[in-house]
Amino acid sequence: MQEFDIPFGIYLFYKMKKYILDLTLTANEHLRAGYALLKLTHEQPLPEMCPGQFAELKVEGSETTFLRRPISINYVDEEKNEVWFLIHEIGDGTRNLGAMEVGDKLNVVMPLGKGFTMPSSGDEKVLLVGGGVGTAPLLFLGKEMVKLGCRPTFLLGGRSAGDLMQLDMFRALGDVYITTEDASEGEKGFVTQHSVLQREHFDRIATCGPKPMMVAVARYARSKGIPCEVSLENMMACGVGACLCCVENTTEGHLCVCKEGPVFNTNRLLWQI
Amino acid sequence: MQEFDIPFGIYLFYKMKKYILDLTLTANEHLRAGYALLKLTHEQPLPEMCPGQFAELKVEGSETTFLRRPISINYVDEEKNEVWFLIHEIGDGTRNLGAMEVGDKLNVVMPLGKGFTMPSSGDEKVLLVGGGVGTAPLLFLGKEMVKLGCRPTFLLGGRSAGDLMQLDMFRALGDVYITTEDASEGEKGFVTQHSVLQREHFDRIATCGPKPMMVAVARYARSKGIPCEVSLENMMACGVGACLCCVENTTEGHLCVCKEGPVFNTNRLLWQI
Amino acid sequence: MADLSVNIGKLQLKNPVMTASGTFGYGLEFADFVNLEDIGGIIVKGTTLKPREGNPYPRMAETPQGMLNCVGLQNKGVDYFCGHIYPQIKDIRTNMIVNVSGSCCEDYAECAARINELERIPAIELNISCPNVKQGGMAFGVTAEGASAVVKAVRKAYDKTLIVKLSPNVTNVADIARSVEDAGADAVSLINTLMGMAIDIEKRRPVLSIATGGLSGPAVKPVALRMVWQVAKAVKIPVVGLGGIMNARDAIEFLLAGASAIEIGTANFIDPAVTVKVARGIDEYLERHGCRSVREIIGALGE
Amino acid sequence: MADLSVNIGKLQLKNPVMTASGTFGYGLEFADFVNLEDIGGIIVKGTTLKPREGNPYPRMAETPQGMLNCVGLQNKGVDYFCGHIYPQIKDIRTNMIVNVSGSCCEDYAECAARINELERIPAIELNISCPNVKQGGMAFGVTAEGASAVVKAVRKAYDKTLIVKLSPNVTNVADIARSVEDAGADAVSLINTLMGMAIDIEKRRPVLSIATGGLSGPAVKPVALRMVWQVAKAVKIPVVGLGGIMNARDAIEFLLAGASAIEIGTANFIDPAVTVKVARGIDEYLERHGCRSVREIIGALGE
Ligand SMILES: Cc1cc2nc3c(=O)[nH]c(=O)nc-3n(C[C@H](O)[C@H](O)[C@H](O)COP(=O)(O)OP(=O)(O)OC[C@H]3O[C@@H](n4cnc5c(N)ncnc54)[C@H](O)[C@@H]3O)c2cc1C
Ligand SMILES: Cc1cc2nc3c(=O)[nH]c(=O)nc-3n(C[C@H](O)[C@H](O)[C@H](O)COP(=O)(O)OP(=O)(O)OC[C@H]3O[C@@H](n4cnc5c(N)ncnc54)[C@H](O)[C@@H]3O)c2cc1C
Ligand SMILES: Cc1cc2nc3c(=O)[nH]c(=O)nc-3n(C[C@H](O)[C@H](O)[C@H](O)COP(=O)(O)O)c2cc1C
Ligand SMILES: Cc1cc2nc3c(=O)[nH]c(=O)nc-3n(C[C@H](O)[C@H](O)[C@H](O)COP(=O)(O)O)c2cc1C
Ligand code: FES
Ligand code: FES
Repeated sequence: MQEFDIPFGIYLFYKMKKYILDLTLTANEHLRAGYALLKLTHEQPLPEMCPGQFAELKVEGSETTFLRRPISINYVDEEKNEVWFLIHEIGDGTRNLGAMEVGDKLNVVMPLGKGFTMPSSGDEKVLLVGGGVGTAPLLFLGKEMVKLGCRPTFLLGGRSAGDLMQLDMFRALGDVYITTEDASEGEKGFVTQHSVLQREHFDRIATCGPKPMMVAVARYARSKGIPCEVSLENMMACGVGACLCCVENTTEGHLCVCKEGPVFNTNRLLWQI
Repeated sequence: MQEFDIPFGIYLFYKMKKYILDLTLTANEHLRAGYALLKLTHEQPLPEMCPGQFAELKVEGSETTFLRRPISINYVDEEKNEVWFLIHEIGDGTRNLGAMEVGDKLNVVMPLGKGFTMPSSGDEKVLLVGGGVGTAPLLFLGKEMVKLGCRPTFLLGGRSAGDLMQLDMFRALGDVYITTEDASEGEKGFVTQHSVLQREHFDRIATCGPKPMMVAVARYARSKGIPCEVSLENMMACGVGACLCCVENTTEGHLCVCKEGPVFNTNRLLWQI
Repeated sequence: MADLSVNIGKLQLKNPVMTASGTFGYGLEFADFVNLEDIGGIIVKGTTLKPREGNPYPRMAETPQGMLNCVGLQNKGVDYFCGHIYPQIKDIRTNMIVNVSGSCCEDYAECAARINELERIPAIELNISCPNVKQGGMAFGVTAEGASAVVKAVRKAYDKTLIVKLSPNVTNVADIARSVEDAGADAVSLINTLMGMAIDIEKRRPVLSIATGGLSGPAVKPVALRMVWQVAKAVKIPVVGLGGIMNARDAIEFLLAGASAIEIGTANFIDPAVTVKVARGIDEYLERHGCRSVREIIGALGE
Repeated sequence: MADLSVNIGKLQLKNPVMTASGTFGYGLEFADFVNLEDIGGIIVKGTTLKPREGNPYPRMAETPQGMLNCVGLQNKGVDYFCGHIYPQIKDIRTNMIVNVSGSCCEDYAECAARINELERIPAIELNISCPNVKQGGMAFGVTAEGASAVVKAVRKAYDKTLIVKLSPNVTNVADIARSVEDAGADAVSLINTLMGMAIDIEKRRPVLSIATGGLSGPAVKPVALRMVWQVAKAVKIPVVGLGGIMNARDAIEFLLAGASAIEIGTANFIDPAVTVKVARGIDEYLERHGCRSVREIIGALGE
């Protein structure tokens, strides 16, 4: 009964069950000004989640925040039964989330959406390109790839060295290349200008970050004929494909980012690549 | 220019200036379940306030509380530059106020309204009758009366002993008589049944509490020909006499409780006394 | 447990809680969160005769205690519904109701006729009030004549329970309710969204792709409640109340105002399990007030 | 500092921020909180030819991000205003504007005629949209004919700036705006309150004494903004925008939508000093966007 015959081209991602959970904050680390890393746990084992999926967070105590806020799954620590969210505080909702204190409860709906395609073998060379808070889902993605026997390559960009977060964790998973606009770390420029793109060959690219960055990455991937997936942002209301608010223009028409995405193969998008 | 020619019979109470202040919480004492005593201070000397006046408190962090909440001035501690509010937590607004923590800011507009008439000499025998959270303004009133050389008599009622708050402070100001419905403290019954009313004569009565109590007190006062003032509650929006939402039926027509009151001589009210 | 069942025309609901069209998908999207069979009725997405792509992105803006949407009736059309969706939802043991939209009387009638053939769809809700489509949609809903014409056309083609959903963007909603009652509606539901707008002051342009959208959520509740109260006094057919219902208290306000059932829309986005909580909360209220049946409180408003 | 001055008919405002009638008393109530002369215009309480006691208590209910009121135009009448209030407010160096209400064209006209004689009152705002009085009030505001009739009658009796305040409780607000423009209004202001209701489910009766009341505050802002945008496109006379403005951002949305000035109502209850903060915030926005004058952003909405 709960199975969907792909209406609107929407399909269930691994038919994963979604939950409404009251999580408890175990740590709130301010990685840099305006960024909070929330670590949360639950008395029950957390549900299975896939890299690229997201959660809808209920913001408490903000008079101006009415809807839930979609936030990517940054990391899952199975041992500690923790899920992490990396929050960029850009408005009232994210600021309230960033102000949470250890022991506070957070109501989340998760896991939502369709994540990244996982490599079919440990031999695949995968490039994960992130910018700004868009690096968040790539950490979890990298971790799961390592589990499959891959050693992912990360290419992370920022305006300056201070913008880059969780570098130690990325470095533990694979090779990390960096670009900064002010040359304060790694190569100077944008991610698509990094020399590793000339030097090495990749079988698959996954990217998340500001749209101009993702477009540039997609353009590179297309020029090389490499399959490329991007994680899109969008204004969401329901997060479960019910309201049709969060559409992206695709080759199949309007598709919901929350359900058919947030991860899309760039071939399906009508971007000017 | 700022003087009012008694439009709607409204006049300024001692022409006192009103302020918008960001106060800082110095203590939150939970006197009993569901009641919080907030003590607040300010870097500047607090403005002059009169007993019976109230403040409009801005509730932060409550999604369901839109308007300010009117709360009586419970006490003023000049030495510590503190103003106290005694909060009965009956809804979202008061619950959020009751949950404030030391150091938190509270935005208040005060002092508002017209307070109690003060005795004209120290010889006047004044009876202050309170019930429930209605005892709140009587503490400040008693204190100011003592300053004028009076020794007020307090008659405080509750369902049971645990309902009575700040008794030590009341006792330091004057004689305290108590009724409880379950006879757990003082005489059994309602305040108007207390024997002191038969034994002693009073020149003036001030009362605040549930309306049935205030009506009974007013009836007693009328039967004895004693001037009686009551402090009324009402749903308020502006708190400054601008919106005309908070009217009471009086011999002069609809009067705003926030500006012409909250304290009224019962002679002016159209109550069925 | 009190008796929560109510009737809307020939439709029997196990409880007065339904879901509002466009906010609950086809129900299936919420199957992980609630037992769908515990809901009195599920009103599925707006369906039109022909497929529609809806409006361009952005389609949503958050507002104080509410949201604007201009989805614009995106759907794959009634044929796709009958062929692909219906088989998936027909065995859900609650009332599966289809919200029907159109841009002319013929389209409405033909779409309704197609759904009339579906055995397990006991009712349709006629959306004559969508503010987000250029042609038709709301145009029918804002005049008594327009509303009457479309209801008459559909009534001829549809013989099960016909609920007509009214627009709040009118001077006199009671007049329109009376006209659809006269035209043969079995019930009315209201309100659809209030037409609103939001502007991005940095970009200096409307937030929504088509400038305006429909406002829903708690912000509209006072207006919705007033209209339900006015309409319940004006018509004899049952009234279904909605607009900003977030909890049992809100739902009971609508029942007291005269609604025989209620719908929950935007609240599903805030709490995907809200529907069953509201049904439970109504039950608790009835118990507390010593009512045996929810029908005792419908329209039971004192002065 | 940018040039914040705007004109509404012959009226010159030092900045586009005014206060909404019924929410700012006669201005004096707020003199402790703001320098009244820093406000572009102060629109005082609704005034009628004869004194009115208004509606019984309760007159107010809080709603999600808004409030309902049914004050019902309590005021001591125009004679009292002229004799007792006017002398106290006439020397406040800003535009003191009187909001005029009535229950028939003659009353409106006579009331306006009396105020026409007051030298220091440069404008009136004609309230044809109050939802809280039985006779007249909103009745005039909901049809183009009614609105036109009362504006024509007042226009004959009043020769200074005539602002007509429109009701949002209508199907087509642009039609009504056009009809009052044709009837001689110098400007329109909108919106007045949306008619709403609240119910006390424990007492099972309406919260407000007359059951319904007018909704104001942030909840109505999306609807107000949409209507201001529609009206600004429909008429040539200046539009004054209001409804739920809480801060400079909200105010700028209305200016971009086409309002030449704005009014602040309910927000004064939340922050009695909000008016001057909004004026300052508009100035900051203009500076940040390199605008020399606020007039550059009026109606400057891209697609
Ligand atoms: C699938 C998905 C995953 C996301 N993952 C993360 C994450 O891991 N970490 C993180 O910090 N953020 C993430 N975001 C973005 C995050 O949801 C928004 O930043 C957040 O909703 C803003 O809420 P706010 O109340 O703080 O800001 P608001 O006050 O609502 O808005 C501030 C500004 O941001 C814009 N904005 C608001 N919401 C969005 C949105 N959903 N998409 C694009 N712009 C928006 C507004 O237009 C406004 O200009 C994700 C978004 C999506 C859709
Ligand atoms: C002049 C004045 C002085 C006051 N002094 C005090 C005080 O010192 N301490 C104290 O605890 N309370 C005092 N109150 C009452 C206090 O303002 C209300 O209890 C408070 O506004 C309730 O807010 P809430 O959000 O907690 O409850 P809500 O959720 O708003 O309401 C809960 C219930 O209380 C009722 N209610 C809400 N506000 C009022 C009101 N103003 N009057 C009567 N009933 C109301 C509602 O109808 C509802 O049934 C005073 C009221 C006035 C007018
Ligand atoms: C995203 C969204 C989509 C909607 N789509 C439809 C629709 O297709 N047909 C319809 O009749 N109403 C539609 N509505 C209106 C709702 O069914 C409901 O009338 C309105 O949202 C008010 O109820 P609420 O405040 O509980 O959400 C939609 C509302 C939203 C928020
Ligand atoms: C308590 C109250 C009293 C009001 N009285 C009047 C009035 O006398 N005349 C009038 O034209 N509008 C009156 N209004 C409507 C406001 O002027 C304004 O149009 C409305 O509140 C919307 O603006 P806001 O959301 O900024 O408050 C009143 C509003 C409130 C809240
Ligand atoms: S947010 Fe509702 S469909 Fe995507
Ligand atoms: S609350 Fe506004 S006049 Fe009293």
